[in-house]
Amino acid sequence: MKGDILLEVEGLAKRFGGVQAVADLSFHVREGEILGMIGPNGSGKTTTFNMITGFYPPDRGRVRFAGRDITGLPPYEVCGCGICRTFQVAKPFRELTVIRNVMTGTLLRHPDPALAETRAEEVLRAVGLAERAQMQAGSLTTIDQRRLEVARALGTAPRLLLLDETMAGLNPTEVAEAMRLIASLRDQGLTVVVVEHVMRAVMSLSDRIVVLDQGTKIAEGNPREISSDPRVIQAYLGAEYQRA
Amino acid sequence: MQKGRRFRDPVSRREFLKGAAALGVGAGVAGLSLQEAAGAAAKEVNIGVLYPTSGSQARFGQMCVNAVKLAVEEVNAAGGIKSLGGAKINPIYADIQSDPGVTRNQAERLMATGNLTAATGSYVSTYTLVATEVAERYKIPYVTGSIANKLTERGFKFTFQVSPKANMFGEMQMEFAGTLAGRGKRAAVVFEDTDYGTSTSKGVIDGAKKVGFEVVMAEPYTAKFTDATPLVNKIKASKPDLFFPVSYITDALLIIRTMKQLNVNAGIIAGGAGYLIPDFYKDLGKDAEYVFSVGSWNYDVNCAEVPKIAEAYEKRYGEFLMEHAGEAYVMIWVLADAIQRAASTDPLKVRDALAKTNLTKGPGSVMPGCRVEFDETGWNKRVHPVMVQWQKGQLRTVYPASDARVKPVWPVPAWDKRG
Amino acid sequence: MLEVKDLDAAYGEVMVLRGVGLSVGRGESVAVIGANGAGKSTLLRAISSLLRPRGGAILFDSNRVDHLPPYEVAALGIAHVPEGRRVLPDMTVEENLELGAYLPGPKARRRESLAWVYGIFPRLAERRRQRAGTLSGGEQQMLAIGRGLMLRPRLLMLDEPSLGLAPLVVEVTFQKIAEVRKEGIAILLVEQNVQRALGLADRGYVLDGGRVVLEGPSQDLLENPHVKVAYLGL
Amino acid sequence: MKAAGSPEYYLPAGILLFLIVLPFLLPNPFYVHIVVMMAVFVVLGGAWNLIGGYGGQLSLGHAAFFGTGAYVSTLLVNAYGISPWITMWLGGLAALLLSLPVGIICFRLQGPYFAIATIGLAETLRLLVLHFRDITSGAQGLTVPFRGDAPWLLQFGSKIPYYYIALIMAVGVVLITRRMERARLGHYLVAIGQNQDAAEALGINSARAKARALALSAFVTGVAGVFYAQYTYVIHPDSVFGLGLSIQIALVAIVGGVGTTMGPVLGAVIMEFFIQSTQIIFAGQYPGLELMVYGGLLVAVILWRPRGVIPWFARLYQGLVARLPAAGGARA
Amino acid sequence: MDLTTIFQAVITGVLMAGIYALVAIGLTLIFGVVRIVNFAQGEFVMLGMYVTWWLWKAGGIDPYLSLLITMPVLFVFGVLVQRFLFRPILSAPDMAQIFLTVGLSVVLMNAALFFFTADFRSVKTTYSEWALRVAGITLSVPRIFAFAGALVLAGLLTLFLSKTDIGKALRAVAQDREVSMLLGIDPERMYLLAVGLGAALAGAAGGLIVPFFYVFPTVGVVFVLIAFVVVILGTLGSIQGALLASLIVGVAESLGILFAGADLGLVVVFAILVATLILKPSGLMGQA
Repeated sequence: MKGDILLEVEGLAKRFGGVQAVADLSFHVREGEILGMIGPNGSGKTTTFNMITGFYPPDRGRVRFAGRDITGLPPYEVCGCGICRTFQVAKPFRELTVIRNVMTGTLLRHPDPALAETRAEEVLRAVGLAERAQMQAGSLTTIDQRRLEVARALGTAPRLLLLDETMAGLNPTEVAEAMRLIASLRDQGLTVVVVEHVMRAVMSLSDRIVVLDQGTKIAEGNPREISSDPRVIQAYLGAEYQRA
Repeated sequence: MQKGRRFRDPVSRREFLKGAAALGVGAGVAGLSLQEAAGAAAKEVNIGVLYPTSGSQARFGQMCVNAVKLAVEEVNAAGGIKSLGGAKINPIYADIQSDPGVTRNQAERLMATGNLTAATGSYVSTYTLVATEVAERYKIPYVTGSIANKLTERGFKFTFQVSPKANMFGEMQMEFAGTLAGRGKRAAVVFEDTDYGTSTSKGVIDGAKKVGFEVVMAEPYTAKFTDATPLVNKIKASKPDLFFPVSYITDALLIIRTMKQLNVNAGIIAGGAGYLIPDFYKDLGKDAEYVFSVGSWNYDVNCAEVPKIAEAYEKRYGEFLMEHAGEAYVMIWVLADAIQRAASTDPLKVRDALAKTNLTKGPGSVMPGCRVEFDETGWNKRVHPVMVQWQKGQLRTVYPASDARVKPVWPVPAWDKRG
Repeated sequence: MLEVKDLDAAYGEVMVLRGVGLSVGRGESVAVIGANGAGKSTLLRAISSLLRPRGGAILFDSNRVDHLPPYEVAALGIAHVPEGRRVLPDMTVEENLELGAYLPGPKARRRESLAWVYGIFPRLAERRRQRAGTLSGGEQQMLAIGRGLMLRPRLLMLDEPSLGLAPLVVEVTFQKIAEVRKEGIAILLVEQNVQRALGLADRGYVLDGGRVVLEGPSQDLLENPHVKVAYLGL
Repeated sequence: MKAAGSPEYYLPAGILLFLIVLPFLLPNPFYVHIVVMMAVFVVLGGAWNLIGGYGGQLSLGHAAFFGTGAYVSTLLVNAYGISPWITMWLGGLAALLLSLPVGIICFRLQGPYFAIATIGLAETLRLLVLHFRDITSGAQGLTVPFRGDAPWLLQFGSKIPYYYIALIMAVGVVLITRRMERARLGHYLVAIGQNQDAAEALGINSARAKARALALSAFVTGVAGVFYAQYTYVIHPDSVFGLGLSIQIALVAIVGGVGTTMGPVLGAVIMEFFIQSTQIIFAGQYPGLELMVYGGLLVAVILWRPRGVIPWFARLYQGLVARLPAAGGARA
Repeated sequence: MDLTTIFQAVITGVLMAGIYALVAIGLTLIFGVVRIVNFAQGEFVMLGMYVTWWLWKAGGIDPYLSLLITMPVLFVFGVLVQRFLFRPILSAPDMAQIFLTVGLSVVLMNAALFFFTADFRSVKTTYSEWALRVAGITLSVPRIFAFAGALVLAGLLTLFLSKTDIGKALRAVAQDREVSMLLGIDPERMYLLAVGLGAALAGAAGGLIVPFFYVFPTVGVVFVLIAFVVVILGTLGSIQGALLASLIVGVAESLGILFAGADLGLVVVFAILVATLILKPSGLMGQA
């Protein structure tokens, strides 16, 4: 096993109108690992991210990060603690240049704009966006928007990075690139949680995987265990698929 | 409506185009320069006329402008300024849009570019305060009928006030009320929260003690209401014998209507403005009867020329000449007199001539007291307010004795006792 | 009946569909499957004209429909039940259904259609006076489908009807869709639940990265190992 | 290659030089007055732009800050004879203090709710200033006594010194805007304006960033109020706290182009030009005509350039820069 | 302060609420569907008042009867405004939309001044002065009519929105524009309808106000600020909210005048607005 427990989620629950989005969800993330979080559409993954990062207050449950209770903190404070996230639908600051997008992140730790810019350039090099630094974020391709999303998050120098469907809509070559990027982040000592639909990626990247369905955890384990877990196959492909 | 030339201040428009060109933004209006061809005639005396003809005060402003037009035509028809070879008065109108900022701007424009000899106007004291500040700096004499005490108490050399001062109105009302109703009455005072309202009502409240009245209510209100009932309801609860309102137009009308509806039977001794305009009787009809008001002027002022003037105005505009418009009319003649004596279009000379004004006859003298003479501050020391009452559809002066044309009807019959 | 040819579509600068071709025959049911972000919803949005395609053509009864406004596409008999159900939350169940038959043709048969839809979804009849926003997820899905049926469509397009529903509810929903299918209405179903989707459809298309990577009869696709690979990365 | 002789340098320098000599080119003081008012609205529109443009918060209550500055200063000047050069800062500070509760109340609100709440606050302030006439002289307004040429009292016989003060303030606001735009706050505000969720996820306390921008904006607006009171001699609750002023302040930035440094500058020039030309061309004779035309122009500009004229103007300007020859050299 | 006085104030406030509601409902309807905050709504009322006055003056038509003309006239006016002014800027920033309507209000106000002069007009009907007296409380009959008219119109509008297909389509567009298109609804036409109806309601307000109020070019200003407070307090887009909020505002203003002072009635109203928004930033009817 990797290091100490960095993030601990305990009994989290959230209801929207008639829909129980997340019900009594508990899991933890260890320092230095990549945790995959999978589940069919609508199984509560993004809602979980939103509760961890302070966008939704949970109806019940606790979130602890590095020993500190961060349940219900506003998003910017959660980020200040060292958790940064990306969004399922990329939310670049469309009318700004790529470098200014990233500077918005790096300014958190480097209030001096000149320093922040230098740092932003470093981050852009790390994610392979350096040549596009002066482009308008809105005019980037899908993969580059995802890169930007990650770069912006990295700019805040997080200890834990939450990636929400970073690979959706990418073609296989791009997926491979994205996987290399995420792996390199872990190698630099970052802890990462990935919510992902592209199974190939999750399976080969993750140290451990948590599977959600109907807002609850239906399985947890290493990729091999997960891919042979009948509950998982049922959740994804339908009850009779295994037999077919 | 004026016939002939459509625009009457060609000078400033041409000047503006020059200025606009200097600013490098002239292209847009260059096409309009065609209209300025009419040009200024050789002998004209430019007088700036600043009244609010749009915005919330437009009704009063337009009546004043009408009166100015009449006076200017009369002056010019009578041979213009004889000492200047019959030069015509050329009024340059500016709409101050019921806004102090626009007043400032228009005053600047006329005084800087209009080649003015003098200026007049504004009606509302707030605007006049602004305009006279500008006039003082440009050294252009400004004749006004606004009533704020402050106007001529700032040591200004170029401001001339033909009208009574604000404090005199309340004093006059109370003096009259005292003689009318005797001591020990309950007085309710309400006033719209403008300068006019607050300053004239102050005289009422201060004067109440002198005549031994008890002020049972004294409150400002915001004129933009849609229903006077809450206010009148409160007045009713204070059980007054006499009621002193200072109002604009709709509020005046609504207050009286509502008093009738709520059967509030205090004697009404109003503070001018909205109670003295044609719209008041037009709307209220018989319910306007017996309402008293103080005024700075009235169309039955006891001076020889007044009936003729009032008739000319009414014939032309189809409504009577109300107090502020009357003053606006008088002021043009006061200016014409000063320019005649100065025999010059130089504002400084006209100022000096104005300071020496002593009109005892002619249309320039017809303020209450029938005499216009400015003291060293520029105030017409011969003037006093008058008390008027609506009687049979007419506004009649009832006080002071020297000016009274008819006797006041008192006590006023209760609402439910009227025919 | 419906033919999509070489369709390109994009959101802003981001290309979502690249040269997609697809067809649905009269009374046929067709499934489009693929991972999230593959472009399935975009395809349906382009067909119902909510999104103007960048290139290619959409034909319905051999007529071009890709430049019609959405409400005219609906008038042709194409009902689109959008992703996330999108019931009108402040209206009652019945009002939602009535609006489904807003166009003149369907309006003439409204009472009949209402009875028909209530027949298929008795649950909706029970809740007819309830505000749609207060329904459970499964009920909302039924309402959304019912609302689409009120149009008396010749083609019913369903976008992820299983989204966020409990397995039992998904089960029921798909039974209902199967019933609708029996009424002879052509169905274009977008779904990530492969088993369910292909179980219902005659034919299927697999969309990946905005392209059709596989197509064929449902049985073939179900047995095709590539499908499983595309989903589970095995 | 950018040489000092390239149009990119000499054009702005030329414009600045032009602005410095401008009052001496104008035929009479009225035009100086117009450019002073333009400069005042550059300041006001620029200040509004900090929160309204960069922060994306549509305030329709900026007159509250303007009026607070004007009243606090003038009351102090009149009561204690303090120099307006000092009360200028106090007026700005008062406006800044006022902005704190305004921010706390209003930043929870979105879109039209925010706009109308700010109208409500400014109107409340106006009514209270009218009500407490013992302190504020109510509807009488306040007058700055005329002292002739008294530089220490910020009074001058000529308009030219006012022009230079206003010009310095206007240039100051442009510089403040540029500085803020490049500082952390500016980056944050723009990010919030583009996508508040994403900004919060990056550790930005959006409420605090907006409150800071509002405070800065209020301060500048308050200072401008002090200058205006000194320049115009008379202030009145309806004119310095009125909705009309609030709308005009916002309009300057919107017509020019929000969230840009030069937008309010251009907007102030255009708006003031509209106001003056309609007042002059349709002067006085036909009541309502001039404002009708003014309103019509406003509608036309917004229909024509809903995002302000700055993008259009920027293209013109770039075209000009590209076409102008380098100084001293012939066209290449 | 005796009880009758307080009671009179409350009743007066309730009657005023009818007028506020009429102006506010038009405003809230336009916002709910088209998402434009119409700063010219007061001027729409002003137009309605001039039309009513002119019909009375020129044709001797009773103000209540003339609603049958005023409302269609204003409806057409609203349709034209939507088609030629609002539609081109529907996707423009909020700010541009608000200021377009500000510009429109300046034009309308001054067009009225230009064509009708600044004279204060009024319509004198036999019932203008009628009043009911019950237990020491006086109720002005035309105000009761206006209040009743407001209720009837609000009721009719609610019926229209809940019972007719077009009404439902209007609500559908307000709730989800995209879905409404999938159902075969043309949103552009619903926008025309919404602004037309909003203007017609303003016209109706004008017609109902004329018997006891005055017509002048700036009259819209009197109503519009209060109407804004009402729609914001009651949540933009909500008709029930506007009704409830107008009651609160009317009574608060009336009691404010009685207890706080006649110049502070509006301050009390604003205070209530601010207090409500602090507790519920999206107004009384807003989702928390």
